[in-house]
Amino acid sequence: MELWRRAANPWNQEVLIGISFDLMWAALIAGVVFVTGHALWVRSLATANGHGDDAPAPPGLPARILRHTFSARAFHWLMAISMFALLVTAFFPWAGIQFPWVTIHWLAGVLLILTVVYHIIHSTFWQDFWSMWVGRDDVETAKREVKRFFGKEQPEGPKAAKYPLDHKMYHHAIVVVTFAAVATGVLMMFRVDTWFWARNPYILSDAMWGVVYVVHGLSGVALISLVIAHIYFAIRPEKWWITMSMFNGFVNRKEYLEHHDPERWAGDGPQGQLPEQT
Amino acid sequence: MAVIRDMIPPCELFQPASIGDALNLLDQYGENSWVLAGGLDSFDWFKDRIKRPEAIVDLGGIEELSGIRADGDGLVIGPMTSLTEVATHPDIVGRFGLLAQAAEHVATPQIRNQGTLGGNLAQDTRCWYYRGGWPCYRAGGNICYASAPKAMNAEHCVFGASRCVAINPSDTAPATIALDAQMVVTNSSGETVYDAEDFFIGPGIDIERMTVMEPGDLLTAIRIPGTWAGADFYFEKIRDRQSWDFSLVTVASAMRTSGGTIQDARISVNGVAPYPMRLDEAERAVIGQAPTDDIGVAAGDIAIRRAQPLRHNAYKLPLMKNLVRRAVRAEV
Amino acid sequence: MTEVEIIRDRGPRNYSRRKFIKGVIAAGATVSASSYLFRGPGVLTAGQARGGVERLMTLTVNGQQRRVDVLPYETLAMTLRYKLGLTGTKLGCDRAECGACTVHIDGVTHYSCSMLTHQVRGREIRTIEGLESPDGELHPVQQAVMDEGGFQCAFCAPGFIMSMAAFVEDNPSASRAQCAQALSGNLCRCGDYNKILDSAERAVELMGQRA
Amino acid sequence: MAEKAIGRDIAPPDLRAKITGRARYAEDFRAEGMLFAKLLLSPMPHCRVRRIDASAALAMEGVVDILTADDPLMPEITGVAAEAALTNEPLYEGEPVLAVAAVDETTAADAIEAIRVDFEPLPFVVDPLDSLRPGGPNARLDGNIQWREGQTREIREFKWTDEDFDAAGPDRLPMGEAQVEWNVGEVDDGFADADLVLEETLLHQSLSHHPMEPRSVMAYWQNGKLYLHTSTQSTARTHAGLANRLGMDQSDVVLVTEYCGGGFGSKISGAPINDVAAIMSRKTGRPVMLRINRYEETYIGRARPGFQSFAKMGFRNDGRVTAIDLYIVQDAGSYGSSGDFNTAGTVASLCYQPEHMRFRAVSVYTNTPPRSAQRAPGGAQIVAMLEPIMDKAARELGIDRLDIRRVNAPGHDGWLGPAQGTMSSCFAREALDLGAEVFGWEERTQLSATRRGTKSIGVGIGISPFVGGSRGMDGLLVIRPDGRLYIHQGIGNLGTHSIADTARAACDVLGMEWDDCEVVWGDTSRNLPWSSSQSGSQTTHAHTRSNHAAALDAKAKLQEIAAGALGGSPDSYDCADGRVFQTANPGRGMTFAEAARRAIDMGGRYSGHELPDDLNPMTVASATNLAGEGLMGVARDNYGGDGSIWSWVMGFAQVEVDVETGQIDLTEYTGVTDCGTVLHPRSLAAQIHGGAVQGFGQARSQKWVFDPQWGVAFAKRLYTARPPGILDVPLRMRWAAVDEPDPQTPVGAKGIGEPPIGAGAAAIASAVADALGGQCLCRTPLTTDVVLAALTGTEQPYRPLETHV
Repeated sequence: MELWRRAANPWNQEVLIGISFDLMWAALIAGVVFVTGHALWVRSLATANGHGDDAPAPPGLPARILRHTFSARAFHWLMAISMFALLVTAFFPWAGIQFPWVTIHWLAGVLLILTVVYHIIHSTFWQDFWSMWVGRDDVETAKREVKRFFGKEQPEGPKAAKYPLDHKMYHHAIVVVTFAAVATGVLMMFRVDTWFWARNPYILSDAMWGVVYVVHGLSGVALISLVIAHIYFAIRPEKWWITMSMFNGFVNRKEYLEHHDPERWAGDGPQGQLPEQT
Repeated sequence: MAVIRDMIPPCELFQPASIGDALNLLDQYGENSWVLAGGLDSFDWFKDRIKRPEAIVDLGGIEELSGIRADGDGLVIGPMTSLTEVATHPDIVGRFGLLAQAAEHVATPQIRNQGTLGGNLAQDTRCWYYRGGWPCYRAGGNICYASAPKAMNAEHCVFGASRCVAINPSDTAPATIALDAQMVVTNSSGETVYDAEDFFIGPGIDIERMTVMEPGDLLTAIRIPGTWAGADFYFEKIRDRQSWDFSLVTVASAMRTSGGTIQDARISVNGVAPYPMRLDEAERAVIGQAPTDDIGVAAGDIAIRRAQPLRHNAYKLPLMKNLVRRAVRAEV
Repeated sequence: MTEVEIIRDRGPRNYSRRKFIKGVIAAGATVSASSYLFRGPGVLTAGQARGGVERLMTLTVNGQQRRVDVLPYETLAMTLRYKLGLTGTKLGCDRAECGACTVHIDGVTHYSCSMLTHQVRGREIRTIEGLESPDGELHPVQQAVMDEGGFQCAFCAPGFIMSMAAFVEDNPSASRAQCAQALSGNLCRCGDYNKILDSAERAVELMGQRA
Repeated sequence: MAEKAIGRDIAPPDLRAKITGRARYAEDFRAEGMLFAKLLLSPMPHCRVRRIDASAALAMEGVVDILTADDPLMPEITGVAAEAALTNEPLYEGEPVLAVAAVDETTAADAIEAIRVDFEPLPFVVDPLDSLRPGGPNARLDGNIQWREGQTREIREFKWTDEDFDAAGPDRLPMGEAQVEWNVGEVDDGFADADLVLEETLLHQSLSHHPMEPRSVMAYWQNGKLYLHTSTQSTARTHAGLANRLGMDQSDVVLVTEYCGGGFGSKISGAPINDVAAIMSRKTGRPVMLRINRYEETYIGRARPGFQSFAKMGFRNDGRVTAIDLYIVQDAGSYGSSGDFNTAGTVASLCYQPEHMRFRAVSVYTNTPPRSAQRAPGGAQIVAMLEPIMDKAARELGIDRLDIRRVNAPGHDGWLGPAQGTMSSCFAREALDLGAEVFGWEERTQLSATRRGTKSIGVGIGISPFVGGSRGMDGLLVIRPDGRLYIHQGIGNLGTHSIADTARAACDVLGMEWDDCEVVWGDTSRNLPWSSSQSGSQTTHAHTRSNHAAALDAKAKLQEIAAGALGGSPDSYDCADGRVFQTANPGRGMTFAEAARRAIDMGGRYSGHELPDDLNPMTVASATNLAGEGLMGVARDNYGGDGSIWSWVMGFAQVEVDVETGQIDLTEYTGVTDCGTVLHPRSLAAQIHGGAVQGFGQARSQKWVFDPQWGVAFAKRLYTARPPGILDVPLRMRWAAVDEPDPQTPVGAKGIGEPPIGAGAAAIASAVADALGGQCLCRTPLTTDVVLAALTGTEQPYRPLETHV
């Protein structure tokens, strides 16, 4: 399997021009293998795990706890749309399904950038910025999870705050990959005519462009795998309650207590605490 | 591409006698096969060693691919029919003179003697960056050199660019569009018929091809329906030299006039976009009108309305406009 | 200056002038039509694919049958010039852009640089060497060119004459303008078009006389 | 009495071979065991070879050897900006770096592909103005111009200042310090005197020669001698040059160049690439064919330098030019020291005889293919640029465009150049008048800018002088005992028929039938005399003289032999019809055959055993080889003369420009010449028309395009370079000659190769401007896009000084 595509530039120097088309298939296969593997693994452990839900409910806990505000959901879905548009416009032509994709791709890219910028600002100033970051507790949890995976009995760890560890890890991966895609994508915008500038392929040397294309390509195929994994988890029955919260914003009391530590996260209500009981 | 190699690299040559045999060979060799019609486009690629097929499939021995025969009130032309024959065949000259004129304007007598209608229709672009073997989009790379800020693009497109700004150089292509011709494309899984207009594609759809044909496909017939037989035709090709040169802009039109007004019209141009363009809006603007210079000017203005010239080719706008104008005015 | 390093797989050779002169005495100047242009069977490593063309073929050139070993990717101009010794057919561009290599295939003009020899199997090839009759009588077109003082550098002449011959044989009453159209696939860098057209007109006249 | 050969149409002696395919050009030769060489060319406009890995190529079966610039056998080429056949520092895309020899050409091509060369890119420039900017790139590591001072020549860095560029703005020529400047009078006084002053920014493209025959070469060695088959304009000069380059004795080199498939200045003294075949053959011990293809020919085949210019001209109300101020920035390409810019200044002064003139120029190296002389070097450019300005002046002054040329044209007392030199003769005004009559100037100018449908008619005129001769060459001929005259010509057979036409001077002196004369040329083993360099139209003048001188020598010897045998004084004998006889008693005499036999018996100077002492060594060697074979006539041209020799062509053109499409239809062309005595009407017509056709290409269609970002050429194929075809020229062209002999030369003939091209180019430029209602586009080529943009008021595709487009 080829990893890179190279070509002779007009001076007959060999330059990198991008990743190999094979990597797209590799990413697709990797995603599917992971999903299948995970599904089988989960099945084999069918009842091995599970948090107890016999902890008493705190007084005044409402029936539904707000997990994602409207703006957060709007962000998520806009981002999802742009991501799908980007992936479809990027990879369908590679797979042989031809259509005029360039304009849609860069417009979707612009949308993605806008949503990301919004998300950064929003999460910095209006949300608990650190809620998505891996903290000391998460490290502890991780250690236990790993040990448990290798068959060692472990005590129950602390329950998650708003986001469980796997969400945080996934988010970190997405952050890195999306930033790589966005940074290179912005540079690549100079290679298409937009309403604001005329294209100029010579702002970087062709060797530099090669790196840009490779990074963009790698982040693109990484997104294929990540998105597969994401969708897979979103549709798994035991995660359905989270998925639903991305539609309607709420988790119910049972799920809340089962998965979250009320001390660490009390919902995303207006005051950053549990809404008044009604 | 200054590392000159200039000898055709070793490869195999096949000369099948039937379409079936040809298709089998194309399937067998897949992307490593090359369909050879007249060869005038092909040999350049081979000698420059930019394209290096393993197997050349020469269609010259397939009789059913040559010749011109009547089909109802129209004609079926074999794609391997030479351009000379297309330009001189009495049925084409008499009833579909537009195609004859177009064929007559190709390159030189020797090229017309050997070049085929199918090859002329399916030929690749002449963008000199691409032909120089530069790794541009069309060559599988990720750059268009011809639209860079200082690029030499006087002969590139003013419409239809999508990253790539190359033009379709065929003289006969706009004539087939104006005549409502259909292209029969055959591969091992069967036959598909395309309207001429849909046969040619732009880089937005596939940046590496000029037509719908993919490896394994053969153009097996060009059907000219009777629709425009004996209509009024106009063909003009503008170029710097009166032989050899590819066109800067070409117009091909077919019209029917009665009672001093244009009843129906087809206007097509080439040399301005990555594909031969049918000018539907200009057609609508002239139908029902008298073929006057004013109407011609109006149609020309409509035709160039959405053009986006590059640094060196703004002249193609007045040129295209005037050619449309002349096509309309010729009806007087 | 950067030191240039040349990598070879063999040791550098030592040339003394004496040794060299010894070496070249054998290299004669005898003219030969043998082919060195294309690799022979010994060098061609790739085996012939099934169903591919047979290399050994018979060509009909200027009325003669010539047996010749032709590679699948060999152009007619190369076969004529380097295998059959017919060097009257010139290569000006090798890309169908100048017409110096024009020959007749079944009486029709073609650029021999831009067709494969295998494409003309079984067809009549005529080159500039085949215009003159065996007794030395010039073709009317050649005679016309003699009468009009011919070309300048004449590298393009064989191609022009072949185009002219094909045309006047079919059009014995052609006008000057029609001749120009017929010759528009041949390039003359000396720019001798006026005299070439004078010759063409003269050729039409001579054809008329012969008819 | 034999009819005089001079002035008659004849079939050139090589014609039958040319039209039957028997004429053998360099690539038509084969030798037993012949190898094929192929070149690897630089992919970059300027770079340095760091490393060559040829191991894979040399390991291939059938690959015999490699030749690089470092090969010890390669000749050392010294001198400022000298050009070797192979280089480790290519100065233009396409410059040959190495060659490989293999048993067949396909293997050689495969080997070239298998070679890995590591090139280090270096700064490059394709537009001279970019190189003149402060901090701008230089085409060479040591600078961008060739500085000359006395005998010294060196490469220097030469820059203008930011102020120079700022003052000019983007579309006018900045005029910083000049490399060359000369003045005649005081140009400001001239402008002060003027009633009309015109100023223009002008651009003339560079353009390739594109001879039909690429400079292929075949070489082999036999018994220590190098045999080389190549295409060259001048046999004698190439022979000397090749021996000199290779450090060999001229007698050890046999040059075979019977036919040259076009040169136009690009093959004057042989191509550097000849070294590759010669040395590769020497190295491998086998004959080597180096077939040059069209791409390679465009790269290594030379080109005319382009100009970016400023011209200011002052006129009095009667049209008289009071002053010319000319500034030329020449694109000198990568090698050579092309003097086009200097000649351009000289030609401008000659054409218009300005009362005051200032000439300034800089010649800047660029990383584009090497320049050399191309038919009327400098002359063709300057007339194509200035003639439309003369039209504009005539229009503004309300005088006829022919009259304004006539008012300014020189007579025999005309001057030229900074030294205000003189000419041997000048019939420029007579040629203008004759041209006006033949072309029908008065009637045709009535059609100026009138319309025929969508076509606007334009009528134009272009005057074009150029150097037409040199002096002091050698003539060598032998009357053999078969009674025939063998005229040996060291000149090349470049298609002008001069090998035959100049030989006719000898034929006529001896009163022979042309059919009894034989021309010997094209193979140095056949004993050829020294010749002119066959550039600048020297041949006709130089070699009618040298052959005349040799024939007079032979005639004197014939007279002496006859007088010695038959009595009387030599003066009382004359020659005609192959006999030398007593004038008073024509029956008393002897045949040339008999005289030849006697000459062999007498020996000494009669048979060539004693030679004049002012001959060139090449002539001496050839004459010595021929000694004893008959009666030898051998002499140097010592006729002398004052002033330089100039010929003229006045071009008259009519065009129809389609105002809707910009297409130019050239409907009429007439060329009228002053070239002294007409030697051969039909070949003169061929020169006038053929040169004009090249001029049409120069002014109208031919391209020379580079991508500025990569410095790589695009118009390197004929279909992209667009030299004119047979449909791009008038269906019938006319010509006429003043036919007044030059009084300073015995036959009266001057050369005529150069002037026709400028006449054609200037006439069409003038006619197109006329069709456009007097709009001067001030650039070449006037391609459809440029003309149409002017007609429709659309933005011009190129900026006024934008070059290589």
